[in-house]
Amino acid sequence: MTQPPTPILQVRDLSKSFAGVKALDNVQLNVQRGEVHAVMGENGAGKSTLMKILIGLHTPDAGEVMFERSPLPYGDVHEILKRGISMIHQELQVVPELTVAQNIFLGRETTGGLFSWLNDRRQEREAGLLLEQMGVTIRPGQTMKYLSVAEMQMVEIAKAISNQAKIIIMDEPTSALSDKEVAALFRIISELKKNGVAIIYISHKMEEIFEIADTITVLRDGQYIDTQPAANLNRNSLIAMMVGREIESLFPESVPRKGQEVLSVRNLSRAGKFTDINFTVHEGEVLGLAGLMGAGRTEIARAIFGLDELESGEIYIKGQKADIHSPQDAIQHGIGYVSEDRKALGFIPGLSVKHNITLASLPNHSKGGLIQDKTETEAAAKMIADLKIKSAGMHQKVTYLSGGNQQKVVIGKVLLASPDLIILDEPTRGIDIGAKSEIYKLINRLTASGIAVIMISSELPEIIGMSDRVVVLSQGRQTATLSKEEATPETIMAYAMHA
Amino acid sequence: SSSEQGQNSEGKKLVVGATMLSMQNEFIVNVADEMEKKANESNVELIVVDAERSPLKQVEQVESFIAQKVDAIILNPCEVEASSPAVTKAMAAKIPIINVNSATSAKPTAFVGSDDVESGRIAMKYIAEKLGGKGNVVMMHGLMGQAAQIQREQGAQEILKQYPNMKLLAHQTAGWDRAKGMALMENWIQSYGNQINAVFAQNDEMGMGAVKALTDAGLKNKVIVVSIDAIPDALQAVKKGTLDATVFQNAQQQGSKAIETAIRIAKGESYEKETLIPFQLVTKENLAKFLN
Amino acid sequence: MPNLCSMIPTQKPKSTYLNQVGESYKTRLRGLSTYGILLAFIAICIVLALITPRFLTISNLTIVLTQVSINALLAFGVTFVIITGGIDLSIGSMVAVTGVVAAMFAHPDTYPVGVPLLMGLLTGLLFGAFNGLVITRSKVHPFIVTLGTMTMGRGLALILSKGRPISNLSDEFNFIGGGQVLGIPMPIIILIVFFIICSVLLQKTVLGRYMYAVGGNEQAARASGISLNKVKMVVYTLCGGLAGLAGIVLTSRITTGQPNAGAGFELDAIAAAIIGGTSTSGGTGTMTGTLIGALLIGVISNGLDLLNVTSYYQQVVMGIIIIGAVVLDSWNQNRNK
Amino acid sequence: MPNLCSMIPTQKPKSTYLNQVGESYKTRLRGLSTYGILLAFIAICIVLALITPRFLTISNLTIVLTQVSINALLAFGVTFVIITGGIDLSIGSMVAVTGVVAAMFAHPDTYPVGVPLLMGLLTGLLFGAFNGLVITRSKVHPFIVTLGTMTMGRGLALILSKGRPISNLSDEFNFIGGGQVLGIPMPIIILIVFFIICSVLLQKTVLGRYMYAVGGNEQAARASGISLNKVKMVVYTLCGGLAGLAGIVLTSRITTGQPNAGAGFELDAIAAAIIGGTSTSGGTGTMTGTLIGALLIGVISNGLDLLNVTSYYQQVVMGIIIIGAVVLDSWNQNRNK
Ligand SMILES: Nc1ncnc2c1ncn2[C@@H]1O[C@H](COP(=O)(O)OP(=O)(O)OP(=O)(O)O)[C@@H](O)[C@H]1O
Ligand SMILES: Nc1ncnc2c1ncn2[C@@H]1O[C@H](COP(=O)(O)OP(=O)(O)OP(=O)(O)O)[C@@H](O)[C@H]1O
Ligand SMILES: [Mg+2]
Ligand SMILES: [Mg+2]
Repeated sequence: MTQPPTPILQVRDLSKSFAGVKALDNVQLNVQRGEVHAVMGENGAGKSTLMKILIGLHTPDAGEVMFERSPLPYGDVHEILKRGISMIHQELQVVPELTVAQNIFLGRETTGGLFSWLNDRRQEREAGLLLEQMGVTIRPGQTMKYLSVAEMQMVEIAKAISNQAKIIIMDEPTSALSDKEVAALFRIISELKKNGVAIIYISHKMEEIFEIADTITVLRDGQYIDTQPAANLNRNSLIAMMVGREIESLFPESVPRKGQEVLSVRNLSRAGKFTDINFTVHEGEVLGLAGLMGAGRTEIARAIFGLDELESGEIYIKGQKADIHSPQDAIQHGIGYVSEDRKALGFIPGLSVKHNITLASLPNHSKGGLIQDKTETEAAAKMIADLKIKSAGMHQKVTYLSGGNQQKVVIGKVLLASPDLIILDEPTRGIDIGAKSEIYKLINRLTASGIAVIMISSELPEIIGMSDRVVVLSQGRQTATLSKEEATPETIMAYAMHA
Repeated sequence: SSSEQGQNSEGKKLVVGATMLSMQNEFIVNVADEMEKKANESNVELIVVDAERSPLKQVEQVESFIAQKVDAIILNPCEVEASSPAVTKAMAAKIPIINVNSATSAKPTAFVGSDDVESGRIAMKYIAEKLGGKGNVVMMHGLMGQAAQIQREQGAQEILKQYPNMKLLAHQTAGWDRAKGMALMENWIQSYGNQINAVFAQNDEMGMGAVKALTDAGLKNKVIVVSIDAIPDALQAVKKGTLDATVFQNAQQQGSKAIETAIRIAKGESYEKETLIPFQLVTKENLAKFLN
Repeated sequence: MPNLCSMIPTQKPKSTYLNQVGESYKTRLRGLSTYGILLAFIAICIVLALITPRFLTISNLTIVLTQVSINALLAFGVTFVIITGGIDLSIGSMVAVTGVVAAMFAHPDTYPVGVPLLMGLLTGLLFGAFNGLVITRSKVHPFIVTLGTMTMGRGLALILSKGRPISNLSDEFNFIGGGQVLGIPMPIIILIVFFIICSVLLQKTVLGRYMYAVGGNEQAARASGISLNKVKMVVYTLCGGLAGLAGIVLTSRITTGQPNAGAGFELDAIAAAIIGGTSTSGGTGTMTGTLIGALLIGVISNGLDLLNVTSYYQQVVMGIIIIGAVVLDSWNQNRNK
Repeated sequence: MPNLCSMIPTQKPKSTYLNQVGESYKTRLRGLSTYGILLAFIAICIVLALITPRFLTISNLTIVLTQVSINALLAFGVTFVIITGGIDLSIGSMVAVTGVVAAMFAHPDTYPVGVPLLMGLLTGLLFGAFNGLVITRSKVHPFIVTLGTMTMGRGLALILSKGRPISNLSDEFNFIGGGQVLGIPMPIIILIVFFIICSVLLQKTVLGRYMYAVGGNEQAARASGISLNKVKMVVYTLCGGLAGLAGIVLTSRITTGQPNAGAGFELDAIAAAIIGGTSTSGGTGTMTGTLIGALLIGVISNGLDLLNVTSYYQQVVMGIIIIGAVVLDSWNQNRNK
């Protein structure tokens, strides 16, 4: 047997806690040059915490990290970046007011001249080349805040790559990407591998892991479980390691119960975003909205929910024409919206679980403007039980909840306003496999009780697994409306790319 | 004749610019009103601006008057030193400048007003006499570092030095403000209770605040309160006997004399280089003279 | 445009199983933020009581409370505003305008005492509503809007009063700030009543909840069907009303309507709110915290007078103690995090 | 599981292109934010020139510029601070302290003129560094820290000067604020020089870039290896240095070190920065915008004096015009969005 080469990165017995909570408990990790090393675990397993220690954003409480045989300069991001570790963060880390190029080179600006003036022009040229190599069309001089989330994510990837790093940490790089960008990223990864760069890869998307990972390390509740070559594992054995139990089928069986028409939209248009959109949703039905990134799905949802003004077209609710100019109007008309961006539009981080859940239906739990604490608590408690929201109690602030539970809080809030129609925009983004299957079960329970659901998702299996009908969009136009039988991955993709 | 009173040698209407210490101070407002009245009578255009207690602003306003080529400038200085550049600049531009109410270290063309140090002396002297040269006094300052605060304190200290048996128990700023004066007095009553024999407040506003606090605490009969400016409120209080004395500065005379002097200088007539308008102590005895 | 909030990383989502115990512990400690400043406040009181026996007397404490009342009323108002993520710099000027207006109607034998009260309050409410209107319509930052109305308000007070204090007010009117009921000065009674009203409004009503929501995450609040403009209109109007009340109490206490009253009050009120734990970025704060903040400032100022600290040094000491108290509080919170 | 990658289109969605055209157009218009306030400024100048012939004269414009210089210097400093997402309320007090310190060393025949200059600047830098130190170490909000040091600074100025203006300064020293070079007043020259220095610092250096990054997204800046504490220390120190310079110019201009100078200057300086497009939430702002903001305030104040508007009404008009200018600018921006 040949001795394996010394790992470029060795993590031994690393521990870290926050206010007495052990986020990491004696964790091990060995990363070799040129390998893709996946780190897996449920929401809150400690993956991001481990990575933040490696990049210097946190300092460990105990343990040892050796990078290229010398100890890591804990807590010194600048030095660590210089030594050759870079990271794509789970949360977008962009400066919205700066340009794409300025963001890419932030912290290691290109300077020149006697007084080392900034050289923005050269930065833009270099950034342009880099983005072109990655196969994305983003103008390097563009102000960051005008990019879509996916485009920002691509810029973050470009930033990490351009650092000439020896290790690149990718913490859920694809959660905001559609398949096209994912493919581009994977091309880049195999390119990097060839050059001996090690990748630490974190994702909740199983298919990705088995496609690119060489080695898999699993964490559970802050503890190190095991490290295995990817070839030794399959989907089910990996899930079992992560969750500590088996999850049988992801998409639960449901009996479609199509009832009365709930919503019907006619000729919806908004310049530059979408044109001539027509569809109908019925009680107890899941209507999927499929399309590539930027197809305009979120824009349609926002317009229906009154977050943006419509330019033309009509919305009918239960056959009646509805005038919707604000979310208030939409809620009154029985529409609920769970945004793809739950941090921005979903919850109030500083408010408790209870207060968030009742926020959209507060008038129903109050008399003469005074909140009836008992009614409110009962309503919240029922919703928490119904949705199986796990928290330290209903008074815990939502900030401290795991992503999946945050998502359930948002859904709970929307449900408590008793909508007839719920729009779920990317309901499982960034959510672990256990929570995902619970959300699918929840969708089925909603339809079973006669609620209509519109589901927007960039994950094809999800669209196909859950929808009764699928509307496909391409570049803001409706290219097809498919029945459950017609909705195969191939047809959806064909229509999504339809010019 | 009166119709040509306010014209310069070329027959154009005279323009006088005036920059006032603070148009939020009742006394200064009175002076400004008098000036306005007098200017109307004399058919002179008067531009009044408010320096808001800032010497910098005052210098800038005078610069602006110079740029506008007014015929004369009336300066109601914020500060002895800091307002001096205003005087120097006007003199350099050969525009007559008249100081009203208080002095600057730079010498203006003419001066109309009184010496603030004197008002402090008058007030403290009254206290000393009332107390028979013996007792405990507290003093309320205006905004620290301002000319009126410094000079009124100086006058008061001069008198205190002459009475070795009078003790300055405490002194503190209440920023010329009635509410602050009241709060300060309340706190002093807590600290010193019955030890206080007299209060000298550097203006009537603070004095009135002190009177209110003392009255509320039931101590007014035992404590003498004297302040400066003789605003209507203070005169009423003197009448009622709650305020023992205030010091009167003649706003009417200062205002009208300032305009008169300005016109005379602008027209090249002879004028008084210094018009001193004395302070007067106002007590119950001579109150009638000041109430109108 | 992508929503920028989404890029601002908030606290990491927590694992469900692991932290439940830890979380509730943390949550409890979080609640202690008010508690921390309360401790600082008590510490200062103890020190003062030890240094000077005059501090801890009923009469002195009554005076402190009376003196604090005006700043506290203003601070309550600005707490509402800051919780929604706004700011109001015009409260000092509102005190002047409302005081002058009230005084204009408060001369003896003219109107019944209700009239100056109503007029003062109404002026405050209108002024506040004007702030709210400009802020919600124009989308200009409240800092600049209320800085503008601060200047305007001061001018207005001077115009209305012609630059002179308005005195000779009726005894009934002067009772509001100077009278006593059962030996308790009226300002203290007003303070307590409005403390309760404001607390209830903030904690127990739909409106109060919406304030936290708007300040905590404006976009999410909007998506929950809350009208941002309505909530903002309400808080600025409320803040104006409380400033009107403070103006009336002040005018009545000094028995004069003063056009230059209240200058700089805005900073004291904002300081009280922030010391009491209201975050300038919105979404947090309580009336109890604000009350303690106002008391802290009031006690320090009273103590320095009692100790006869020279006025120059008073300012230095005041600055040090305020920063010190907040620094200690924040260290304490960080340690517990 | 179907292999999704095999289905991935090679053709890119067209909306990306579509977007770019729209976006770059938007970006360009965004740049006009400064332009909008410039238009408002020019409009006001034209109106003034039409109403009063005294406005558009070389001598008057020279005076306006001289008058604007102090506020502009302060506003430059606070622009750095606000861009990083902070605030500095202590600048008015710094003006007083530095002015007093400079005056203490500026008596004729004591030290060469360099000494008071250096001492004043140094005092400002130290004061600013102290602000920065407390803010970075304690994590207390800059609003409360600088509110504290504002009070402390005022006390310090009074202690140092014993509450009295310090006069009798040397002619060389008085030249800084009162002299002329080639007919141009020194304050204008200083203004121009420091406008250029500050602009270059902000736009052309790595440090300036870091300021934008820290204010735009603190976490992202940190994740890019930028030391937040260093950047914050620098901006508060810079702000202190510029306040020191303003203090020197002021002292020299009024030939006296005034312990109560500069009261309220902080609000004017912050107003200039915000009017000029610096967002209080950090991450945006330019020195050009701030300069226009300061000029706008200066021109209005000058114009109102020229038109002989009664001082009470001046305040009302000033408030209205400032809000008006910003409102117009923001409407203009919104319409173009
Ligand atoms: N608030 C916004 N301002 C400007 N452009 C936007 C905004 N939101 C989205 N866009 C752009 O509009 C287009 C449609 O975006 P939308 O979010 O509706 O797409 P989507 O189909 O939901 O895709 P995604 O999977 O990215 O959510 C995209 O190109 C996006 O960049
Ligand atoms: N700054 C922090 N303060 C307090 N607790 C934290 C902090 N950062 C992380 N935690 C806690 O540490 C634990 C691990 O979190 P971490 O973000 O590492 O999980 P993760 O595995 O990345 O989860 P996800 O898949 O949802 O991203 C969680 O319980 C989390 O709440
Ligand atoms: Mg994570
Ligand atoms: Mg979307």
